[in-house]
Amino acid sequence: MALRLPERVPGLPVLALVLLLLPLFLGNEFHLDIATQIALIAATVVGLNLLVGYGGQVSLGHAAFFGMGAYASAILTGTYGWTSIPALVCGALLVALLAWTLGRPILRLKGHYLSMATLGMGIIIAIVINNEGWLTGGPDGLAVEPLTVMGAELSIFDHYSLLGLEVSGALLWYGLAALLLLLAVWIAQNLVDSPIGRALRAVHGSEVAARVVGVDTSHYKLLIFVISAVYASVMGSFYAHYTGFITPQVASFEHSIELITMVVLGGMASTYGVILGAVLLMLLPQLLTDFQDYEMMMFGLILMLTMIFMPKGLLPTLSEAVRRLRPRPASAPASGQE
Amino acid sequence: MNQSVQQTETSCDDTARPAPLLEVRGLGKAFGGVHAVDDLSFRILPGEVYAVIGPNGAGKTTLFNLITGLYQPDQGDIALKGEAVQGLPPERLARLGMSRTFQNLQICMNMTALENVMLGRHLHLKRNFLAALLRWPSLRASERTCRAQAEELIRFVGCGDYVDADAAAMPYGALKRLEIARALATQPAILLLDEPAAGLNSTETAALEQLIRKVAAGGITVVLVEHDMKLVMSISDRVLVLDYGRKLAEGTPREIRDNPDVIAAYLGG
Amino acid sequence: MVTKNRSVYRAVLLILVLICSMVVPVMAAEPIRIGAFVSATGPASFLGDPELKTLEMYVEKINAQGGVIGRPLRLIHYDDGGNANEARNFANRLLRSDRVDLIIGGSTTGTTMAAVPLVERAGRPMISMAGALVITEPVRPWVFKTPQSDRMAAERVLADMQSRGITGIGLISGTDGFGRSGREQTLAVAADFGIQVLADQTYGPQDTDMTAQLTRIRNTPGVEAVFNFGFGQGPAIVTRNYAHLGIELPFYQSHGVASDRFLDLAGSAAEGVRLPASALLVPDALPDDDPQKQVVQDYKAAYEARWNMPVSTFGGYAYDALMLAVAAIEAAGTSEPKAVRDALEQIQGHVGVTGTFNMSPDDHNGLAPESFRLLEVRDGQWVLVD
Amino acid sequence: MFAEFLQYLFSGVTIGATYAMVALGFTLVYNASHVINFAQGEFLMIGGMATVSLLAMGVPLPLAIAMAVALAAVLGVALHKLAIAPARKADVITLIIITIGASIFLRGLAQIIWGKEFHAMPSFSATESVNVMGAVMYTQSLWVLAVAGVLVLLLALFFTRTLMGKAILATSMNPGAARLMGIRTQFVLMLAFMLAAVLGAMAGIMVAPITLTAYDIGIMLGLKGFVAAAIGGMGSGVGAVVGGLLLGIAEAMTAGYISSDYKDAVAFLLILVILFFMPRGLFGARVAERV
Repeated sequence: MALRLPERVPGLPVLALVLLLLPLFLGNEFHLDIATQIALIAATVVGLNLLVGYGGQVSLGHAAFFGMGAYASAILTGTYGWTSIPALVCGALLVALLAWTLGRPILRLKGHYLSMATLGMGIIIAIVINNEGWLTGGPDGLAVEPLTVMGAELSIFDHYSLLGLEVSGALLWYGLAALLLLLAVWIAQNLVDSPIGRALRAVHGSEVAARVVGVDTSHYKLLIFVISAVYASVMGSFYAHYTGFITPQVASFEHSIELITMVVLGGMASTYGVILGAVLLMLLPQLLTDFQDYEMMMFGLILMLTMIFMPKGLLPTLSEAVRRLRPRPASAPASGQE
Repeated sequence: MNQSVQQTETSCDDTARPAPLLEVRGLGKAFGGVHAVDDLSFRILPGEVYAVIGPNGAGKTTLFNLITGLYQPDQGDIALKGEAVQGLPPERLARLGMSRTFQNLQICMNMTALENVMLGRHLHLKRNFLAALLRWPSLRASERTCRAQAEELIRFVGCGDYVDADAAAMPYGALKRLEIARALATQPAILLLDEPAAGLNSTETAALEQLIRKVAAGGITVVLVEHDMKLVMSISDRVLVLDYGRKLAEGTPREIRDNPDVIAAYLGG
Repeated sequence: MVTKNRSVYRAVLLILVLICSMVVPVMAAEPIRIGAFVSATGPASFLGDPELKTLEMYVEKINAQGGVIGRPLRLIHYDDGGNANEARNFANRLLRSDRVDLIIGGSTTGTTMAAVPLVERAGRPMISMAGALVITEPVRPWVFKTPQSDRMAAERVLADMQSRGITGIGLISGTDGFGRSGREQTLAVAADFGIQVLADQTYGPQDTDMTAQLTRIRNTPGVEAVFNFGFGQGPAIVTRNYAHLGIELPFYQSHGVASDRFLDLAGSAAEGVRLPASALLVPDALPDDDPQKQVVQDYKAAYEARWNMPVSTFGGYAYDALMLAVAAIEAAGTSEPKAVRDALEQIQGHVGVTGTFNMSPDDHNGLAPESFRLLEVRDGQWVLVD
Repeated sequence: MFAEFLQYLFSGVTIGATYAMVALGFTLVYNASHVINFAQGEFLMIGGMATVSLLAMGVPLPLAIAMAVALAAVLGVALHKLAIAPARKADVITLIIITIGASIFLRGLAQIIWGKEFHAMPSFSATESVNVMGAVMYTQSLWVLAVAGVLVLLLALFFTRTLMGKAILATSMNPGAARLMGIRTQFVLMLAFMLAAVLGAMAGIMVAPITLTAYDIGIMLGLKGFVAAAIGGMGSGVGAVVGGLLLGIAEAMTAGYISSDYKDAVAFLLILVILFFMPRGLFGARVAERV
């Protein structure tokens, strides 16, 4: 029987290789720092893509889950002296419970009403975080303890000896973030390739079709809503420990929009595409600093043009272009140069 | 044809006939005051090919949507294998052995042909969440089996060339058959086909006829809404004629062809 | 097909150009590298915009006059848009990629605090232009700030209320960092002045109408004065709503509105409003023997001539930050961070726009409460009350 | 007590009328193209900012308003022609991101042209406020209400009485059929964007004397307008007006009677509750799904 090789077989090792080699090309610790953050955010977006790209359910409030994870870790470790992992798990459980409770009524909605409801939910959570200063530190933010794993503290400022080598905490953190991203991708792809993932994609493709073959669509929508919320919560926790300081902006509407933009920009329902989306959107503010006053305008323009000319997102459009170039290598470059 | 079909051709008050697979009693559905389906009753027996015909707007698709749980009936009962099922959602009905296709294709265009049919196997697969998350070996084995069954079905409906094609890239006629393959993948007791021949050329229609015969021969009860009279008359055991949501006539193709009411309705009476 | 390919090609080109533009600036050994991250856009652009303008203008001026200790200044600045995480990233970029000698920023408490751990670790002095007490209390070795603390502002206002015999007030504040922190400080110290906060209302930074909150305050029995702690356009709207509702009670604002822009926005509604502010708003009203008079007049004249817009005290914070840095580098005779930090701590009697700075190892702000002048708006002008 | 209530009501109705105008803009564009135009708030900003800067140049108020509205209309058309039309086959969410990009672009542009400061616009009438049964009302509020009322009326007439209005409605219901009937759908779409821009700009100009105006004022007002449109039911004109007023009044009442801290949260809670019971908003079309 001719078993087609699933796409994930080459993808994951390539991503691993890129992540492994990347530190060699990074000029300084600042670049490493950005790379670490990108990896954490990319993992969040991979989770969001399960909901938006594969499930076809738009969420404009996902940063709220990210923020809840971040704040749960910050508060439980900082104020209550927990260690990192139980705090992270507790945050994720809390978020799962909330997503499960809210997801039921919200996911009955369709289209723009769903966007609206998720947006409202996100904003309410952000407002609570902003207002309850006694717990969250309010708009001025909250310092977060470094990550502790089994009594050992992982701080980006320290150096550690690993197998006899002196390794900076920043590099270790990068390694951790890279591992988390690989894990996030691996799990997401497992899910997509499973009967559950198929049911989920069918919800996007044709909800009636899914239902008449026996797929309990509301169950799967809820399931994936919770999963993507947990992704966000867990990454939010790591992110809080990594940056060492969080403000309510991590849970804000703007951040939600940023996350969904990464998904759409990179390419919905393309796991590697959304990672590319995260990379670009995180780098853009750094790249555009030279434009000074024109920065905001440039950002808007780039976003708009990319989506107009590549409505399917960067990676799907690029790979389609490559595929089209391949069979007729002689004629294609000519049309590309016009 | 098989035995049960022979029996239906005897009179209606025969108490010895087998229990109907699907029974509809006094079904009604109105949209904004217009009765799309009005006090409709009929029975479909196991193994027969049952066609529903009628002019446009006669309520055929509404009837299908009511039977398959996409619409809620305003009144009336529907029984599947003797069990009351009116108001149940489609996913519950699928568990009870009901499957269907659509007049306007409902194919998941974001998936391949194979995946669409594998989707049809949904109810028959292990759907353990952790197994899916971690991709356990048992899951991989069951996926392999599922893939093989789906390929088999795609070949059965005559779409063997398109196994790994993206659904979005397939021609219309192939998609219509793909939808049947997906419906068959659920291993239904009763299969409802909504205008399967619409948009097909005569060669394709002939192939479709063969396919429906093969399906029925496999013991699956087939209900179809169809405009192609030649097809209906040649494969149906019994025909139901709807007009303005009401039953105009019911009987064998021969009876229907000779029914004066039907002739009047069809010839602009 | 052709057009589609072309658009893909264009987009690829665009991305390539962007990536190439990330090439790290070439290291120049000679200039003293001053890094700045400010909130030049976003909800706190009220603060960041004049700050950045001031920094750009004075770095130019200083370089035209031969620089500091014989070396030119090089200003590397980023706009964090008021986002704490961006601020953290830009601070990190300044420290690790641009390798600056000293940092000026951020504009708000949130952006400052997000950068603090990195700055402390990297061991480079940072002079913040944000108000909250937490920035310099407890004292952190590398972190300094130029504005008076919000607690100081609250105390100044409450003291004035006390002197007028007021015992019960209504408080209204913004839900942004500035307003929240100010509200907390006010609530914390009010009792020290024998004042009860009877009504406590808030408004969002983007709100456009605060009539409801003010109506509620007005209808609270025992309220003898109203204090608004906020910055941006919010307080201007509050002031207009206040006048519009015809509330006759004394009305106080915080230093968050201390700019001539406030007078433009609030118009005649601002009449009678009192607030604590630095001398910058009333340069000509200062007595001639006031040491700040010359500094303040010069800054105001220079800023308004260069940018053709009214000065604000926020730009003054940046002026002070830069001048403190320059003074410290001159005193240290080097731009070596540790020496500059030590020199900053030793600064005494440095006359700035905001006040006279007397730094010490225990005080990284160095301002006395007297640096706040109490002003009142009369006939559309700032008038010195005491 | 009553005066207090009336005061909250005035404040709520004024801001609610603004939300309603923004929501109507959303509705117009949504009806014609099924796009949620997140740049709708920017037209509000452009209307206000352009008027302020024209006034500063000495242009008389009516002319300044006309020019600002014209500018917004041109930008509305440009938004459709340059950003929406080329991508009309894209996913709904892609179109949303395009409009978000457009709104960031317009904001960035406004920031360069007009700077980052807030600007005040003088009230249209000489007297600033009037006293009604113990509550005070801005005379400008009356302007807001009057203009909003007239615009709503004109829109209603336009859609029920004119051929062009009916063409827009037809296009919204069935673009394919409308095209067959000889309606130039692209032109209709362009018109919808233009009208939405004009509505937004008028709203921005009318409230500027009350709210002040700046390059980023469109973010929050635009968002609230979207909320109002969703409360009313996307695509329903009556819904947009009711939703806007409801939202404005709910906010003012919450700030007045419950908690100013959670005023915005209540607005969003309101929409969650409404959508929970009425998944298509108050006046949204309840159509059976066709399969």
